[in-house]
Amino acid sequence: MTTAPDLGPGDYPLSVNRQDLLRTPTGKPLSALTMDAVVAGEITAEDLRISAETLQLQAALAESVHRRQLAQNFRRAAELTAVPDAEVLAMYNALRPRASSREALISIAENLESKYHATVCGALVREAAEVYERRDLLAREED
Amino acid sequence: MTAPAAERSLTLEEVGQAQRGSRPDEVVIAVSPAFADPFTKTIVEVPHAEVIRQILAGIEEQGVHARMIKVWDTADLAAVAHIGARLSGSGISVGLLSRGTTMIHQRDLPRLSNLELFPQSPLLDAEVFRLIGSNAAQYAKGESPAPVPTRNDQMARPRWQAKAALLHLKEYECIVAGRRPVEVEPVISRLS
Amino acid sequence: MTTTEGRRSKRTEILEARPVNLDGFVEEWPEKGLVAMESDFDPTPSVRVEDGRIVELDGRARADFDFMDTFIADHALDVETAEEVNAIPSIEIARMLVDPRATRDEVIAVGRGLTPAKILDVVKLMNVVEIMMAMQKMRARRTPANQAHSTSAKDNPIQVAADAAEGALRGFAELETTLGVVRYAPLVAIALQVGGQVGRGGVLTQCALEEATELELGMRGITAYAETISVYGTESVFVDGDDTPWSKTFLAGAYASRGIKMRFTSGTGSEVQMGNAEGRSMLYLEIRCILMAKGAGVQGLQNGSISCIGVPGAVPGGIRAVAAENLIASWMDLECASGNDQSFSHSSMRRVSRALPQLLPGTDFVCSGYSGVPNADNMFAGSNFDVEDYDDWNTIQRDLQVDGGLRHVREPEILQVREKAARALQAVFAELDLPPITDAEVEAAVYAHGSGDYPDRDVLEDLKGAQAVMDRGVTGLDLVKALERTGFHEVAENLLTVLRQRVSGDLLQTSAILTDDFVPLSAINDANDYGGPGSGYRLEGERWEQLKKLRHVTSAENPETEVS
Amino acid sequence: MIVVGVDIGNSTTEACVASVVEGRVEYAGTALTRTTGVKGTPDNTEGAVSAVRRALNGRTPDLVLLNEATPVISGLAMETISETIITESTMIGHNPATPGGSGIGVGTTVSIDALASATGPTIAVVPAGWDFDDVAHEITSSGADVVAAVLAHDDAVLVCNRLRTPIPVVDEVGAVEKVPLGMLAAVEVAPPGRTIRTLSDSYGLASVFGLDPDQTRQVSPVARALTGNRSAVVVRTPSGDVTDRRIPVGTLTLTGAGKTQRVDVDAGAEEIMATLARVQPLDDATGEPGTHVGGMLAQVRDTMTDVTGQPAAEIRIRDVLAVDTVVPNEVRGGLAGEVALENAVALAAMVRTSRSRMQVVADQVAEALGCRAEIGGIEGEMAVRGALTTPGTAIPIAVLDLGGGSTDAALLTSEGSSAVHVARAGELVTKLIDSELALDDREQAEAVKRYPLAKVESFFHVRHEDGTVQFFAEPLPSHVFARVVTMTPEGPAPVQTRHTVDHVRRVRREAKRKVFAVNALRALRQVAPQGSLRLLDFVVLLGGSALDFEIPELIADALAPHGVVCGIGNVHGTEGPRNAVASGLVDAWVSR
Repeated sequence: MTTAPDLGPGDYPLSVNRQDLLRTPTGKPLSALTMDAVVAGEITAEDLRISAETLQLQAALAESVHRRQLAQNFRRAAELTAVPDAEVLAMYNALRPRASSREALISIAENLESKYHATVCGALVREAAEVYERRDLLAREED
Repeated sequence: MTAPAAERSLTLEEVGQAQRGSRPDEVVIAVSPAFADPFTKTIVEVPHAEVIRQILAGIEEQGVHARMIKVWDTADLAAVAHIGARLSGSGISVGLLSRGTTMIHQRDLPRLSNLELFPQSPLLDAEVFRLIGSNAAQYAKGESPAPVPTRNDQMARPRWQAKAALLHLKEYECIVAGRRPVEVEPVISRLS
Repeated sequence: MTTTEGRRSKRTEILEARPVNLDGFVEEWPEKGLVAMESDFDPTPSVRVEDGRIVELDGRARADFDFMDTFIADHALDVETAEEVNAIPSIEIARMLVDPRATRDEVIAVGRGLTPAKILDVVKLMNVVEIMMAMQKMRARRTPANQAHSTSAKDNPIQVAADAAEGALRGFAELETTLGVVRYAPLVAIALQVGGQVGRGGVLTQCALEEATELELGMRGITAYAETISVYGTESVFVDGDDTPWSKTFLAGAYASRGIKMRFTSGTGSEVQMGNAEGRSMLYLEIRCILMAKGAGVQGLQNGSISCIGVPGAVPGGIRAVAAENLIASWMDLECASGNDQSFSHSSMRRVSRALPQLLPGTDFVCSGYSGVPNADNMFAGSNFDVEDYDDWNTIQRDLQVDGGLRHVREPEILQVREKAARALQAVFAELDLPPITDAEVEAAVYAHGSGDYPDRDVLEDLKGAQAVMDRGVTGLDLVKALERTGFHEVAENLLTVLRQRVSGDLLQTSAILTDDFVPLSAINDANDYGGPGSGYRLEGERWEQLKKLRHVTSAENPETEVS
Repeated sequence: MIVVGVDIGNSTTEACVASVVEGRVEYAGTALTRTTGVKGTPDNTEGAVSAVRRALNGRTPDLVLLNEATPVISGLAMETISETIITESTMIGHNPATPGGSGIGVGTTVSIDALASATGPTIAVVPAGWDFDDVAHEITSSGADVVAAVLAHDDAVLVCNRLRTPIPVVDEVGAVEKVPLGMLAAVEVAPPGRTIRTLSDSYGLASVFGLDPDQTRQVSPVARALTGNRSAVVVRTPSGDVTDRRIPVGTLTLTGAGKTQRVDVDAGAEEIMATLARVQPLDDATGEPGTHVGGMLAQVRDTMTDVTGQPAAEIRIRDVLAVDTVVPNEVRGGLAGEVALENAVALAAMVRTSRSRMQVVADQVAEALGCRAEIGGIEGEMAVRGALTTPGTAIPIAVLDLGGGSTDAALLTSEGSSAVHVARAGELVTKLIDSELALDDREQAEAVKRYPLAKVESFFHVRHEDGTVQFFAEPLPSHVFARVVTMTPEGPAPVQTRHTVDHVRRVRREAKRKVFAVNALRALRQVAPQGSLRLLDFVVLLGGSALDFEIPELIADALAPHGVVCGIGNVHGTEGPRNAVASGLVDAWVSR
């Protein structure tokens, strides 16, 4: 998913300089989000979310100003846009210390990778499983 | 006409390894490793002798029996109180840290939960300790005491936060890893 | 002559009675980590890279890494430059930080590869004035800003709305609330959002709660950002907080995936306060937090000891260490919301001196919570400054010609936005079928100081209403519609514009805020370009004219009158 | 076509959507919202529109039918009408939880620091600030013949346990410094689970203090006041006494049926309601100016003036409901915060006007929704019509609409219909529960009213008020441990009371019975043929309170002796007791 055009600091803010690139998850342009449209009931909460594509654009922007980790965070976020709220929270809770077995974490990673094509997130969870094992932070038998 | 407050000392005489009690009418008072020795008073200088005397009095006034243990291998209040609760015949305990922070716990609760917590040690005086003992005893009897009113003071942070941290560190120094809880007999002697 | 035992001089008695002597002070105990930043027990800097991997960090081999070491080595540090930059003498790096001729970008490039102990080694060479010099250059956003707490001891939504409006009008760029009774959150978060947008369109709001609810309110667009995501400097304390660097990193992604701005929170003293400092100094551990936040890819950090300020505040040099931790967050290219947000001292002189290292050079948010309500109503347990300090703050800004993010506003304007905020909230509540707000409550909101000045709410009905907000899935969009339908068109537009920002993600970039014209202002389009005298952010022009105004200034033209 | 029936009630507005094709009605959705403003005023538009919108769920309406709602406002007041006063500190009867020792001690009151010079049997009086160890030491070492003690602190058991011979000790006497010293006094403590026998008996007192018959008569109120206590102190002072006096709280003037009657509010509920029955139907009621009752009635009138624009002089109070209750109040002159159960009268009053402004509401609703809106009919008649759709009902039928603001009764016979409103109910029950249990917390009182009780016996089980036990897999939250709780849908919520489940339950049921059952009978009598309940066959309960877990049963119990079939309405066989008026409006329109 690295189809983002070459963006530089001059493109920021996208909401001012590059509205042409911005779409809601429902495919609407930013200019469609007007008060008239809201009053007419044409806008739903889904229209006010960020899309995976936009997060990739912001990742490219962050990268252009040498914020490598921030860009990586936006890439993980782009992947998570597809994951439902409750599932995101459940994954977060599973990552808490001594909350999950190694197998449980691996299966979360697999689910992220296969169901949501979330490879960056999947890698983070796999890495956690490895560190948790080494630092005795996997779920204990008696817990 | 009020009698002056008497000075008293507290020694905890070890009786033996702490056992699970069988009397349903007992409350266990569980104290942290540095309680009474080497520390002798709370963060606001309430003598430990007075703390224990008042908690015992609160329990006795309710017609309930008290037993005291010292926990050696942790100085975490929730852990101290929970160990006490699991050894208590009624399942009710009062857990105490040397600086005065106190908690009423119950056996079936998760360790990190509690019945009543008094986190602001600088605001606990003899009167509050009496009420804590009284409430613990009432829980043991299956009654529904009104929770002891908790106090709050925003300016406790600048005044006491660092001293509390220091006392906490000192208390940690007194931990004896692996040592089981010991039943102790509180001996309170009048000095004046 | 001999002195009489027990007798004290009158001067001693006067000094004893000074408020500063109500504060607590302790000796250092470096073995246990009760020391600000100068400790023989902190590790010596070192780094070794093999096969593109860090295999030694600050004297510890990879096999002995705890999870903080692992996370920092694998996520925060630039492996390519690590060995090279760590070899630069600390004094050189310290000089770069202070020297205006070394650009921010250059210093940041060096900083990307430094280990925690090396960073500590550098800042230990700097006194508090040098730290301020460096902060002036390293702050991410060129324009400094400020944040307010807007809470109510009774969780009264009308109070929160009115004080949020006043706060926004006075200049706060962000408003934060929290609750006494957590179930009240939906109503108070709505009040904060509506009031904030009345005071100044574009102000950003947040409601500090446990993660799930906080995230949910954010997802629905009732709040705009989040901040109370705590991280700690030792593995054991991190685990006691029921999190790990990986869980927090995942959470950071979750917030960004919903278009919600977010920053972490950490601060000196938290580890020693919890008894698990592992023998390291407070600042060393805080540096590990800062690098952890950077590695997680979160855009910013709230630090400056925060709720543990009583600990560094009690040891020698503690407030210097606090200034240093803010500097390091900025140096690591993070947005820094720099503390000054918790009750700190009984002494007004100490309260001010504690804030100078952030106020004078300017930070992204000088206070990460200036109490926009009387401290008695502050549900974050009180701030270093509150509403009663507004005029003092404005005067200090004017005296020193520094921008602390606030301005003096004349009373009629304040009364007007307070009334409008209360009226708008009244309309929204009626429209959303929430417990009614009476005209008497609106009237009280206009002239009130604290929660005691408002009629009591029917708490039972309010909590039912709050539950209904959650059950019915009320969103920020519903607030826009309700405001529009009830004739608060301008406020509705303001809120819609803030919500629309979420689609663009512009507020996710480092140090982003919204200007009065709703233009995102971040470290990208408002990058700090300080390069010595005459450069960078200067308090001048229209803004300086604003800050010259105080409540009472004698007119030069007609000295028998005052201008304000 | 899409027709929406809307019932604007005192607290809720219900909408019911129907699609009508060739006279066939198909119900397609309902919605409920809070009524905006006072029922029957233009402010209702907002709530009506939002209820209709929600019920429509996207459909476009052709016609909205509104009920002919008349403004109803209720007021509530409670007056304490008795007062217990202790003079000259003659007695202490506050029943501390843990007195010490048992038996009776008679002697002279002496301050603890003067024991050394005391002679004869002595009662030690211990002020605040004395430590229990010191008290015990002082009593033992003074050499005085201490036969009993009275303490300021909660130390009775502690002191007793430290004496060689236990003596009766009464503690927690807050104002112990007011105990007269040098007087003959008696302290009595009963063993646990018992009550005192001597000081609560007039002849017991006479024996202890050697009283003659005249004096015995004089102290009998003291004995009465101490009855049921586990401990007590009586001090013999020259003219000390306990009195129980009536507090004059004003009179109520009731006008109706061409008569005017005055009744003193402190005469009690029974007297007030009997007077009311003599002037039925009530034209107006006024309270004596300057009294609480007068103030309450005036306020109700003023509010009505504000919402209708009708001059205050034209507003009429059309119903009054009085209920006897008891309020635990601190005794004047008490030394230890003694509490006596004082009598009180709770009063609800209802105002209605003839001047409905529903046409304005209808016009505004029409404009907001872009469709026709008209007033469909009188709500009582519509309610009966809706109730008749309950399976198993037939004419003649009576309905009781147990609403938030009033209880309405209506009757439909083959000859026609009649309807009556009586004063509000639900809120009064909450108030009675709140004051009788001394909760001082409306939220808790409301919960007690709405949900069954239980006692949390451990973290894993509760005992419900009916004695059954329920277990939980997850531990219950710690703040409900060992408490009496209400079983709310969100889980157990604590009731801050030291009373038992049984006591709280009794108070709750009694409050509901006094208000709902009494009111139901009263309202039905007014619509029943010849005022006789026996001539009613079917009674259908409607409205929010018909959903209560025990009110229908309490009303059915009250009606059972009259041979009436009483049950909860089930409008259209599906809606339960809700939506009778709204769907009745649609039915009436179709059949027209």
